[in-house]
Amino acid sequence: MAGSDTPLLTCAQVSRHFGSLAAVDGVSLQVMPGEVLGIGGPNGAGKTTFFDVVTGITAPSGGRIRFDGHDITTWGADRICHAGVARTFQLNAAFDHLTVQENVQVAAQFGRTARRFPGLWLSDTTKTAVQEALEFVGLGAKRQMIARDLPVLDRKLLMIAGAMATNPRMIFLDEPVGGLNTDEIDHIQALVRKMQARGITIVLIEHVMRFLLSLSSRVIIMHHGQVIFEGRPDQVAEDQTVVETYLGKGAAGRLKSHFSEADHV
Amino acid sequence: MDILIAIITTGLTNGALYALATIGLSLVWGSMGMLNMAHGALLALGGYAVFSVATTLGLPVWLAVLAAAGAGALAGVILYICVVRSLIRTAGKNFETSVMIATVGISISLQNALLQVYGGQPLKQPFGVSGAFRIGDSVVPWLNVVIILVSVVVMLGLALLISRTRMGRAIRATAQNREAALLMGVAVERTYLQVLALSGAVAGICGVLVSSVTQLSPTLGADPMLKAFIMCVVAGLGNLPGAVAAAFGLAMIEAGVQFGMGARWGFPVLLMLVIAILIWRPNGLFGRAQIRRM
Amino acid sequence: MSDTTQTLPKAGKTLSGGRIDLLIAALLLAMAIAAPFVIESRYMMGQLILGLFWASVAVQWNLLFGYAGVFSLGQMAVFAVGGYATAMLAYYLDLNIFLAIAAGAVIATVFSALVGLACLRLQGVYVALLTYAIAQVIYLLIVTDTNCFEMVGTTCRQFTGGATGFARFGDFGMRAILKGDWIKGNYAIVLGCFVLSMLVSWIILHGPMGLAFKALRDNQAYAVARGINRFHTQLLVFGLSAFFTGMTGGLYATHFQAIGPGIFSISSLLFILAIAVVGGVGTFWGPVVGTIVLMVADELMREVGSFRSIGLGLIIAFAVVALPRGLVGRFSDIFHKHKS
Amino acid sequence: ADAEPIPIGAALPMSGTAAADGIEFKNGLDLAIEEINAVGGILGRPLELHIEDTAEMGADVVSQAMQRLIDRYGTPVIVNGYNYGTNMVEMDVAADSDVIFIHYNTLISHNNKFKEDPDRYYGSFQGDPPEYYYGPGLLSYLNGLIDSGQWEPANRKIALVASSVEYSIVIANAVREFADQYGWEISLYETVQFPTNQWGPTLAKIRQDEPAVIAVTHFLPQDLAAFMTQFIPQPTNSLVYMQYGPSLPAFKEIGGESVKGVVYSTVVGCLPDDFSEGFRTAYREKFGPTAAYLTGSQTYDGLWKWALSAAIAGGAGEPYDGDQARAVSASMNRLIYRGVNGICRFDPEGQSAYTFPAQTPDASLGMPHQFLQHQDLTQDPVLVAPPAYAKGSFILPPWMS
Amino acid sequence: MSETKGTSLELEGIHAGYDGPDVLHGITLTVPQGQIVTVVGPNGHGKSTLLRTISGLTARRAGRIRLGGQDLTGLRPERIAALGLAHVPQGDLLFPEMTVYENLQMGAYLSRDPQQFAALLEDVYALLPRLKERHGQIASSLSGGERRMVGIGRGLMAGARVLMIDEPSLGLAPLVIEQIYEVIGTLREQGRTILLVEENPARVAHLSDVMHLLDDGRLTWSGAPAELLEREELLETYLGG
Ligand SMILES: Nc1ncnc2c1ncn2[C@@H]1O[C@H](COP(=O)(O)OP(=O)(O)OP(=O)(O)O)[C@@H](O)[C@H]1O
Ligand SMILES: Nc1ncnc2c1ncn2[C@@H]1O[C@H](COP(=O)(O)OP(=O)(O)OP(=O)(O)O)[C@@H](O)[C@H]1O
Ligand SMILES: [Mg+2]
Ligand SMILES: [Mg+2]
Repeated sequence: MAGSDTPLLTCAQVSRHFGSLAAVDGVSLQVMPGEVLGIGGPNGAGKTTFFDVVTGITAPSGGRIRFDGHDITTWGADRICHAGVARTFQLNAAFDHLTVQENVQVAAQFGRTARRFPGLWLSDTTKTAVQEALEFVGLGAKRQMIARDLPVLDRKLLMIAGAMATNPRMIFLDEPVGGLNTDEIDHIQALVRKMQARGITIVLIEHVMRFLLSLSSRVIIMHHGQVIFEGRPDQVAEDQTVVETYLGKGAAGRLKSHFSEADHV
Repeated sequence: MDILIAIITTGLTNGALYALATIGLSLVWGSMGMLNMAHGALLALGGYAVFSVATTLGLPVWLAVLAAAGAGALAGVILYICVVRSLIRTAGKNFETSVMIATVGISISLQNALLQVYGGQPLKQPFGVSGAFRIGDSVVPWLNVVIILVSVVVMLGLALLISRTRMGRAIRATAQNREAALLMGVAVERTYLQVLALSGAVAGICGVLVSSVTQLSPTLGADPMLKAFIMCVVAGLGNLPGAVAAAFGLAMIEAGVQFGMGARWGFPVLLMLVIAILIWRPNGLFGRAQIRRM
Repeated sequence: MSDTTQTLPKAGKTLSGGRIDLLIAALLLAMAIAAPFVIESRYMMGQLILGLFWASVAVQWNLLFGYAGVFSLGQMAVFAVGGYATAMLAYYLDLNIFLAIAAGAVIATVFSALVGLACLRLQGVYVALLTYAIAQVIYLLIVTDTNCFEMVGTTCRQFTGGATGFARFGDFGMRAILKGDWIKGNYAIVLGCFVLSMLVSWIILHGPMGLAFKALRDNQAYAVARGINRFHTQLLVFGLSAFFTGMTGGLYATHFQAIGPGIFSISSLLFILAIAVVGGVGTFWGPVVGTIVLMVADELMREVGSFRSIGLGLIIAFAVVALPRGLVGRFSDIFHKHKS
Repeated sequence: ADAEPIPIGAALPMSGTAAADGIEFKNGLDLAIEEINAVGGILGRPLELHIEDTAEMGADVVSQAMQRLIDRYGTPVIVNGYNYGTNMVEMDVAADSDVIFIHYNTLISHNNKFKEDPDRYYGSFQGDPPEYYYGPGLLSYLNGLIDSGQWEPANRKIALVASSVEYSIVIANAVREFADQYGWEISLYETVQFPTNQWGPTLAKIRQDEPAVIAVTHFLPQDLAAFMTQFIPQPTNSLVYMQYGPSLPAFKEIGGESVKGVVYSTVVGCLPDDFSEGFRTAYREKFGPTAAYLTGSQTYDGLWKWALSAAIAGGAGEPYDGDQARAVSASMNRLIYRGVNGICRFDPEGQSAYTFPAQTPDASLGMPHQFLQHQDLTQDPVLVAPPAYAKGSFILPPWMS
Repeated sequence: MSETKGTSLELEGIHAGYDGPDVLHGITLTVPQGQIVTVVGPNGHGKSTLLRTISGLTARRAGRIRLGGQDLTGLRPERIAALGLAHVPQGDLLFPEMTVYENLQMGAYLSRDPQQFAALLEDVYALLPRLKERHGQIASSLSGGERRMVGIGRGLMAGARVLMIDEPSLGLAPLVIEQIYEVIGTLREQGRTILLVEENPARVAHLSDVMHLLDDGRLTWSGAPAELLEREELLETYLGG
């Protein structure tokens, strides 16, 4: 997609082993600025682990990762966050006992730049960033609620708000619509588009194919820790291995008809 | 040689006592997330139960030991009914600290109740084995052998119970996820009750063994309880075999250090070892890092 | 209310929370200032001072555990380090007592930060054991220290004070100024320091630092992923809570003109924990309320003679069972039910 | 009889590790008060006891306990047993409130503190000699045994075993300090945990060392009994000397046969003579056959001596009445009192009781440092020194050659 | 309501909630034996709470629940499970420190029949081969989808007469979803009674006998799946088309 031709993120032969299991097994890929990259693949294919490695949650067992000209392979998660990479989590992580607002304040205060000393009060930048992020996802009215009590959708939105509050250049979304209904999926989809419009580079994992394929400019399918497919969204359902290992006949059929309809329109 | 035997005898005896105290504590901790601070007081209770039954009622000593186990179990049941049951329901995420402090309270009361009833002067524990046998020049008292044997038997029994039986599985499941255990049909409350009763019984027996060496005083459980806490954690929480191994291993080292460097250094060196172990292995010697995926 | 951690849902909390805290603080402070004018008994004044000491230590422990989720059992060791450092500086170097207290606080801070480093990779009860083991090692090395460092009259004394500890290294000088009312002078000093520590704690807990502590407690990996540096924050938590704990230790040593290894004892540690739990872990006023309740209970129990300990134990157990979230937690529950 | 009672205070460890002794100290006071009241009290006013529990006995707890006795009950006198870990802050409480304070902490720090400001601490008395005199006391006793031909040591080595509390360590240090002077060598100095019951490693070291004397200054009777039961199966040719614990009934009860031959000493304790017979009988009758009158006798004597002094001074006075307190203090210093523990005469230098014979050669002017030996287990231990009080003589313990 | 034979699960006027006000406001619903009933509805409106109330995890404040004619009132969750009701909860509630195999073993905790256990295990492994591959792995380290599989597999291991599954498709790959629903269909053939919760009615329409729409703690619509899919305005308002 648009932007420049130097990739924002480059992964070279990245792997992550757990004992004898290679959860991520020599993944190489590049993400261009402004791109939306979709990742799919069977359960346990290593998608989340790949995210974990890139964002510094776990250390890679091998390979190199470069972001924006820096080698971030050995950086910790906090440093990577400060560098401009944010993410959301599959299992809806939150600071359960803090309010919605405090959840976002943490991200805004600590996620933008490295601070040796947290400071005695919230900076003005933080306050505006919190305000903006909450408005961005539409949680403004629930700012005083305790995160633990939020329903699924709001927890997902809260994570997105937190990610946005760190002022990221690149964002990783892990199953942002799992467990949501059609309407809610559309809501998230609109948010992703808004992020894209702000020039944020996006990588997302999703099993809900309609969502994944309609947003992504490029799709990767992983299996057993490796990339088994890379291409345009409309090619996914055509790939024999992908259908066999991941989509199944039914879903593949529905997708094909979806894309052919789209072609006709 | 002589010295080696002295060290081994002390190490094994202390190890057996530590281990027995440890499994009682670890059982409850591992399965309920409850640090039972009254465990030491239950030890004392067991010791005094034997005294009362054997001396006052004049029953034979082996029966008195059963009485100690019974008294411990009963105390466990009462502890469950009066304190733990309601805290599990109401304390939520505060459970661990709340129950710890509540049992501190119980422990203070129980210890001082023993003081009021039996007085503060140390009493002779009627359970005892006299005599000794010789290995070369050195002498090993039979009492130490009995202590080691009894605690090994009790530990083996408990280990089998936990690892091999349905009850054991229920205990482990309850420990890891209460709601899930309920859904699987585990009678969680009964499991808790069983665990506390079991641990109380073990504490009772342990108290008898401990007091056969230290004699009876209301505070006799304090030291074993402290050691048990250390062993329990350093082994990795809830890991029973690990705790037993740690108990024996550390007791041996302690005895060795006491001889080699002087008695003054025994416990401090043991603690420094514990510190080093924890820094090196943050989840204890045999513990597994808890994985928290997000 | 102030206990942002585990209670209350909804409603403009931060605003009214601050105001309620202010109200409570003003009320307590007024009472505390009035006390020496009303109370004649030296014993009662002594108990008030003791209460301030315990409350202060419990407040700082609560900062560690209730807010940052660090289950430290080294609190009394930090307290003791502060007290010992004060005593030793005044004793060996003849340092002015107030300077010694300040230096003691700093030394306690450094000590605690080192402990925090040792605990960096540990969680929950493993932290508890590590901190406890460190405390216990220090205690044991002090009490079993028998090497003569210098001779005092006919007896030898150890560098660490050994099993005896230190005494008569200086006092606040109030006996010289106020004569019979010296204890009121001591009270004023201790109260002043306590108010200062509460104020600083409040500011910390309600600012970004408190936020970072609570975030790390709730979900460590997530907090790091949102940019919080575990290392710095851990040092901060341990250091900050230690500064005032150490300072209290120094004040304690000076007030009683003695500090000995007994202060490491597990029973005083457990008393501190009981204070925090009964008052309400993770609530700002919990430790203060807990101190008042337990000290009053203890006072009443003195009337039952030899059953005192039994009674106190039962009171603690009962309080915890009846109010599993502590007194303050319970109050704020009720308060919020009424509001909603 | 309807005169207003005089409140008597006592801050004692009634719970916790030292509760056993705390209870005996209280018994001693109870008995003394009963007797004093039976003869009409002090100038017609009966005595009434008030106790404060000091549990684990820190400086803070003890000084607050004493302050409470003073403020709440107006006690002109506080008679304590021992509280350890207080650094003698009690003396400041007494001084600040002008009350008489008698205690049995058995600490040289009492004397040192008193010397700092005798005028301020005029009301503080240590009812027994400081632990410091255990050192010269023991060493001169040992040399006496050798000189009189009752014992021929194989060498001149002493193994010292202390436990990690102030009291035990100060005694051990005192022995260490004077050893040279008396011609002894400390070949082993072990500090064990408090409490301790597995003596294996320590005994192994002792066996390697084979000293002529094993001096254990740890004092819990059950631990000392354990020491003996673990020592006896494989003894060394050493005299075993212990501290305090062997005087308690529990020592013999628990240790059985193996304690036979153990020598111990105490600078304060009820003498086994005819004079104290009445006290001993009364004590056992009132508090049961296992009650440790040796402990209770201390506060018992202390209170009696104070009562007599107060009566001489014209009344007990009350807190914050410095003049009367000084009068009582003066008569306490004046009065040489023969109690069930022997002579109590205060040393003006430190206001502790004089010890005999280390401090004064005159048996009528100092409290005897008693050496006792468990000989026939069916009988009470035998007082073997000082000669002026002795009831029998030292016999070689069964394990020695 | 009378004790109709063949009716497996009956709810009558159920009110339930957590600390605060009621979440469920009088739910009445029947799951006849051998049928699949699906509850759909927007997020956070009480679907999970409904299942939790039936299995006894959440306290019921009013109303009655019957299972095969037997009153469940006042029974604790473990008793309800023993009566033959299995619940696959939202968020899985696995035993995190147990292996996959041990989790499945716990699923069959109530049955003491080793043969039945072996047979069920084989079935589950056949349906979810991933679990067989990972049988020795600690549950807490599993991927999101693998957890869901363990949750469902564990529910199946009970061999219960009545099965409740909360969002079976959450986080699963499309292929696996297809297979899961196939199995659910098979279970119905075997006469089991099934209560499902789903976000997307379209996914389960072909399976369900009856569908209920749960909105703000009330059942606002009930009927055949085909009808619901035709009711544009309902889908629009509650489920976002
Ligand atoms: N800490 C760990 N220890 C052992 N195995 C692990 C660990 N973390 C992940 N795995 C395994 O690595 C594999 C990849 O997991 P990952 O979470 O990346 O899968 P995923 O592609 O995100 O799957 P899903 O779509 O189900 O979320 C899985 O089989 C998982 O069980
Ligand atoms: N443990 C709890 N404590 C307090 N409130 C809760 C709890 N669980 C759920 N709630 C509240 O109850 C309401 C219903 O939640 P429930 O989980 O039943 O909804 P749901 O329909 O299953 O939604 P979802 O699609 O998010 O699973 C929500 O408002 C939620 O905030
Ligand atoms: Mg995943
Ligand atoms: Mg739900």
